[in-house]
Amino acid sequence: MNKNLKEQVLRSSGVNVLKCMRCGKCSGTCPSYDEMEYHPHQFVYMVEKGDIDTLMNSNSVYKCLTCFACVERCPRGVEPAKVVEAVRLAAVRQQGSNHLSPVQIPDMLDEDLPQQAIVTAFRKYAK
Amino acid sequence: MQVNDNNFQPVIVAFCCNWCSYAGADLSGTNRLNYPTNVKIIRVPCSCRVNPMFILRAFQKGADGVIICGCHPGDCHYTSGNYYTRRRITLLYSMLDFLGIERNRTRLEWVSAAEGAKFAATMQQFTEDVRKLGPNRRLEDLRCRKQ
Amino acid sequence: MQETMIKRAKELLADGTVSRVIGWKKGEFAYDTTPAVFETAEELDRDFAFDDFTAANVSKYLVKESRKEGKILAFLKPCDTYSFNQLIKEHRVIRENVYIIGIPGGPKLDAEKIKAKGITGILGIKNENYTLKIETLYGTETMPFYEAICGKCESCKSKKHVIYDELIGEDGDILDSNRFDTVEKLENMTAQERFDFWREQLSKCIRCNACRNVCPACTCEKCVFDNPKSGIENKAASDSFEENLFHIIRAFHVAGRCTDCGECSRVCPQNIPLHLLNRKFIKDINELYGEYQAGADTVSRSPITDYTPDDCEPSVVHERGVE
Amino acid sequence: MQRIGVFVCHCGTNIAATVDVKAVAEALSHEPGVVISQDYQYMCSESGQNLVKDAIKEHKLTGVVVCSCSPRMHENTFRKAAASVGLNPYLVEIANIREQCSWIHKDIATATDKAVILGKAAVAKVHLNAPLTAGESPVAKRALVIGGGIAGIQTALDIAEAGFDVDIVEKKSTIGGKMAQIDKTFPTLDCAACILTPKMVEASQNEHITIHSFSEVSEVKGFVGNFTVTIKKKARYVDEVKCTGCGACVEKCPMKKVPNEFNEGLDNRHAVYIPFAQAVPKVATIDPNYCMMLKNGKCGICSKVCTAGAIDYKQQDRFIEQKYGAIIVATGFNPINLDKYDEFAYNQCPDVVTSLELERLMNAAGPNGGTLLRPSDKTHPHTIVFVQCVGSRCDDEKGKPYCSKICCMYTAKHAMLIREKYPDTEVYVFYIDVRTPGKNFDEFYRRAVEQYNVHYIKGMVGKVTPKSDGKIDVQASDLLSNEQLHINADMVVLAAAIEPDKTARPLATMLTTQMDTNDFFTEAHPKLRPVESATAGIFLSGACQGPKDIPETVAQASAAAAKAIGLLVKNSITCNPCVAHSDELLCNGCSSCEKVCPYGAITYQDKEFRMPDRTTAIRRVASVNPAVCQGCGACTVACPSGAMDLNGFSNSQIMAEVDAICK
Amino acid sequence: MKTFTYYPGCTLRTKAKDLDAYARSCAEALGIALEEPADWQCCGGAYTTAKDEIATKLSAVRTLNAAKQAGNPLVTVCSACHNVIKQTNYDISRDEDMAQKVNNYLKLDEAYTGETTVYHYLEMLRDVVGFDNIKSKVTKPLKGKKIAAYYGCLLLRPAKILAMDNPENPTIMEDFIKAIGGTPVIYAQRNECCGGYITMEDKAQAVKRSSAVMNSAADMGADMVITACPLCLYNLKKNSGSQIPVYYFTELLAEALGLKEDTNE
Repeated sequence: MNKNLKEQVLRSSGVNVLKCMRCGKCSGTCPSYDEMEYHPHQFVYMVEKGDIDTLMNSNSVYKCLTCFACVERCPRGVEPAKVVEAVRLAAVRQQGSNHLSPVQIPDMLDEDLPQQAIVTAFRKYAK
Repeated sequence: MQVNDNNFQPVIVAFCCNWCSYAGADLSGTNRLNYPTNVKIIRVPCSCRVNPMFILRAFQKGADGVIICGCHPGDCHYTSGNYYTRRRITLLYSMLDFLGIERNRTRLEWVSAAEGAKFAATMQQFTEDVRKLGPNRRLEDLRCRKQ
Repeated sequence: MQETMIKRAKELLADGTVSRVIGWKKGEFAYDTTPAVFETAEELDRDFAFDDFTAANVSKYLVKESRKEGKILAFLKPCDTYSFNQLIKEHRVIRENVYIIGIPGGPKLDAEKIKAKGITGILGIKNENYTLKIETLYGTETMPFYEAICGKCESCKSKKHVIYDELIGEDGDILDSNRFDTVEKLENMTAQERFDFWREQLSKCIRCNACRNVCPACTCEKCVFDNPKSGIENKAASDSFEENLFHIIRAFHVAGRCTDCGECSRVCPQNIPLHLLNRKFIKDINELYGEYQAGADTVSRSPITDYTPDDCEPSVVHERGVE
Repeated sequence: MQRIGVFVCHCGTNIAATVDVKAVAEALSHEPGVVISQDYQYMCSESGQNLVKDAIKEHKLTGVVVCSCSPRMHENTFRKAAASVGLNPYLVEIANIREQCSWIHKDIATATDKAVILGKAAVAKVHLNAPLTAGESPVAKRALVIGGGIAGIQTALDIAEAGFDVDIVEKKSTIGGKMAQIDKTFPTLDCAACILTPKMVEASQNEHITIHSFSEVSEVKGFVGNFTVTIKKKARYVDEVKCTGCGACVEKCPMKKVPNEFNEGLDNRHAVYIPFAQAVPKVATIDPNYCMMLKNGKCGICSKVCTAGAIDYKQQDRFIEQKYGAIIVATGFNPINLDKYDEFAYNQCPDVVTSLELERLMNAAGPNGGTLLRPSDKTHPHTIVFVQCVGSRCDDEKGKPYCSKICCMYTAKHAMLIREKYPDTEVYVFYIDVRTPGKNFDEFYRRAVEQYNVHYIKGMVGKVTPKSDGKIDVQASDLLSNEQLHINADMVVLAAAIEPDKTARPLATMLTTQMDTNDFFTEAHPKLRPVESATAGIFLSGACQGPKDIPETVAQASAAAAKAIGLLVKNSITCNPCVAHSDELLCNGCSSCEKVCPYGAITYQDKEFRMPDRTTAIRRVASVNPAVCQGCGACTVACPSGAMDLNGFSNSQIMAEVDAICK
Repeated sequence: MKTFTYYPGCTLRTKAKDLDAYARSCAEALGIALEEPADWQCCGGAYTTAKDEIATKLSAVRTLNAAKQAGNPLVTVCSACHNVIKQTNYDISRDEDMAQKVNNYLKLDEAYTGETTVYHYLEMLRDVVGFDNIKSKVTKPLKGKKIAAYYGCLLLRPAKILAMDNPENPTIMEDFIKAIGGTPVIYAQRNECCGGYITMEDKAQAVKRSSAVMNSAADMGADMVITACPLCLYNLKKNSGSQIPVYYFTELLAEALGLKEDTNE
């Protein structure tokens, strides 16, 4: 249990994970569920337990689309997407932990790809 | 004039109606919700029992803040008592404001029997507000001051 | 005007319609015309006066007078009729025992304002085309009429009689008065300025009770301030808060009932603008609960004994004006 | 000279842990008039009470102050103790040093200081207490039950059984309520109609029971034992007495496209209707929103076919006034509106239904005659998904924060019934928790799983996608296998949260009873007085007080009846003596007090008075009817002269408390 | 004529010029003046919900403040920009701590605390212009066209903040389709994510998501799909493998208003 990290994630997300009643609706609604190793309800529960390193090291943090379906549908107002974002930020803010670097970009481009995708990806994956 | 004396302990009189707010105060006790000891509660059957005389009397005798709590409008045990309270107290508070008494020394809050948490939070906030204002600058007579 | 009134009063006495007349009589000086009851034609001829100094509101006397044997004739100025109506609403006067003749209102004069000009030894005062010719022991002085009128007449709210049995002269209209200007000015001051203003004013109070005794709304059988059982009785101030408590409670007790006749300030020997307290309540009532004029009728419910479920909360006080 | 005794309670450690009770007793012993000041471990215990009683006798006390828990807890206890040894009970005052002191403060020094001040205030008040004697007021021997569901019916039957007259006011055209719509009941699976309809008939035939169907309470005045209620009998355009319930009008009515509320809108009824075959009273009702005759005067067929001549297009709402001693609220519940839960596609897909709709779909008297068919295409569903907790246990503005309590059991029932009748149908239940506290309840749920192979999946449905082929894709989480499922379903059943009926809130205002934030009526005590409201004479029956299943509802209904009977058997009840009174010598007769009195307790008389100058004068003075006055005190503030004062909370008493606190 | 401050956003200047051009020509035809602020910056594409993120919110606040200075409401047409700006505006008006930090950075003459009203172009059409009004101005109605509105995630959620429509059963685009003469197609995936920026990280996932959306629309018989977001358009066109055409809603609006030829040159 990493107490400091847990506090940082709670503060940064502004989410009260204790409100979760473990219904799993977030995971029932998540469009990225199958791509994730840890699912939205697990994010909430593992942050509560303080098991944050595991989440930070998992590819799951980069699979969340921030589509807010879990936020909108959570019956307890827990906002799992904000927890995911806080964990992802905790990961990419570490020195040299950017998930996306500018040198990768040219290979990803095609003629129609909107700028929006690039700036959003950088905002999500890098610091 | 604001006095930021942290040691200042204001005297606060709270009038609570028997049916909602007094029960709400009891509930905040039952739930062990803390609020400052400065608050002393006087039980009245209904907020409409609170005569402006009582409020002025409190200020006369040294109170630094007066708060009245009653049932939410529409929920009065006596149907309409708190509606009269609302008019009377609005006018009285407006008059006290007109006379230069700080607005935060007087308050009217609706607290139901179920709102123990609201009662405690209200009392905490009110005490804090009054504490910030410092001791009540009473409506004293200038002639007395000169002597 | 005075002659017409005396003539009509004598007629009503003679035909038995009334047994007494309430009006004003001449005083020792030219400016101290005071309310009086007359029972005979002789008394009327000798003492009855109606001049520029008949500002006093006689309606309060009718609380007692209307309960006596026989009917009484009352001469009421427009502002006085509001007070009388309000007393009817509160069952304080017996309407059937009063014969009301509506008479024209002011502006009336305030002797204090003449004296304030340094004019002393007054023997007689004449109004010539709105210039006052003042005969004094030391010769004749002049001053503009409007500089000497009563405070209450400066912001006259109505020239209309709201109740009467007959009229002498013509009825007027409800005026668009500026009576809330001073209240508004005070409201726009800072809390400290208001505090200082009222400290200054209320500290002058000598608790002579003139304001209460003259007030047509203060007709309690026994005033709480005179009643040892009330818990707030106090003839002499026990502490420096006392006078304030008296004036606030008094204003609150007449809130929704005060017709804004202005008698309290007129009679105050210390010139405290007490009417501003009453007007503050009237202004708040008008703004928060809708326009209401006490005494305009005899049936409507006073706003303070009324409510609507969606009345404003007291926090409205915090949202208005200046802290 | 007053002789006052002060008694400081430790309440075990509840008070003594944070308040130095000995110091409080010692401090108060120096207050004027105090002749004895003691502390004791449990003042409310018998020996504690004896301590008080002995002191009253020994010291000839004229006033008692008990520093203890809230007066809402034990004021009566100590008043009775005082009365038992001859001290007027209203000479006892309580200083609340537990709920409003020891329990909320942590620092012993400041808490003790506060307790002393609260004690001083009580001593100051008791100095001015006057002995009061409670008056009596008569009890009207008739009860009113508001709501004619199973709760209201049971309460009415029990009260009638005791021999008292009782009226049921039901807003719908028949009694029966929600239970009449239900197919089978858990955990016994017996037919709801078979056990309900005999009770409905019994109610209609009981000589003590009057049923006002299609009626509403429009005004309530008075107080316990003495309520005056105005009942609005809504125009049904059919003479209830003449109508035989033959149904000829219904058959011939040409307006056939009216959504049938009884079947939750799953089929249609006529503009003139009898909700169901066993309706009580079995009387037709014309729906003015659809009747052509009432809308534009063109039709009149029902009137022509009615041999009893019962149709009356000119009928108006009628108002009747009745006196009651007790009122029982049984306004029941409704499922919530699911507009905010469109991730479940309730508004887009007819095959997504609520559980109550499913009851009708499965009921023999329902739209499909008891065969479970999909509403969209009337085909037999092979895969059905149940979703639990739709709108229950929510912490957002869409749903309700509470557990609706009945859903777990009725869902198990539905699942079981479907599997029993249609073994080829797969049933999935998505649950968060399965809550089955109740006799034979968990066994019932286990049977659904073990005997009927219902698939219970711990998880929640996230998205329901209706498809063009009529199938429904249900996307959900399975938390135990940690996977996201897609079930290709034919029907989805949503266990919608239940909420109090919308008429409850305005009714509570009329009755001056309290409600919680969810609009459930608040009971007088959550544990010890569960069927009484805090307002004397108003009792609570069934789901209006909180979610309940049928057995619990019936239990509470009978309990409420017992409480009401306890009131009705009395010939009179003791009045609260803490009422207003007017000092005639001070009264101006100005009517201010009369205007603010909510009970009309104040009247005026012209009385003759001797004046100080030995003359007599007639004055108009107020007097208060102590049986009608409820003691709110509104009049006391309206009175400028201070003539009007309140027993037990007089101006001088309250000011004495203010002085003691501010000193 | 009502004036709005108009924020096009980066993509409308490059890959989504059509979206921009049609938005401008239609606004003019509908009596709305769009004023672009002098120098705007990219909004960042996604709102960072983290409470300790300040720098990523500055550009949105600059835009909001530009509208406040101009005294206009702010309108955006790209769903992503709209989402970022509206969420920023919501938070800055409620989160005092954040407002203070942001204002400390920006050093504006007067602190910005959420005074600007933010509209999406669709909201402007519904609430300011009025769909009935549009209907009356349509010269070439899209009669017989079965059009599926694609909301995606950004336009509706979080519903409490965007306050645009019912997030689970929206009607604004369907009403728009009716106004331009088309027939709306309701399908369940219209408010589910297209995959968004994941196309950079995980093509397969983007393919999966956008296929799900397009299949759902096709299943319900759509002739075409409309969207307000360039990234959605990209995913639905490029990654879904579907043959159903995808348009910006502004393009159809321009077509219905008879403006398409003028702007397409």
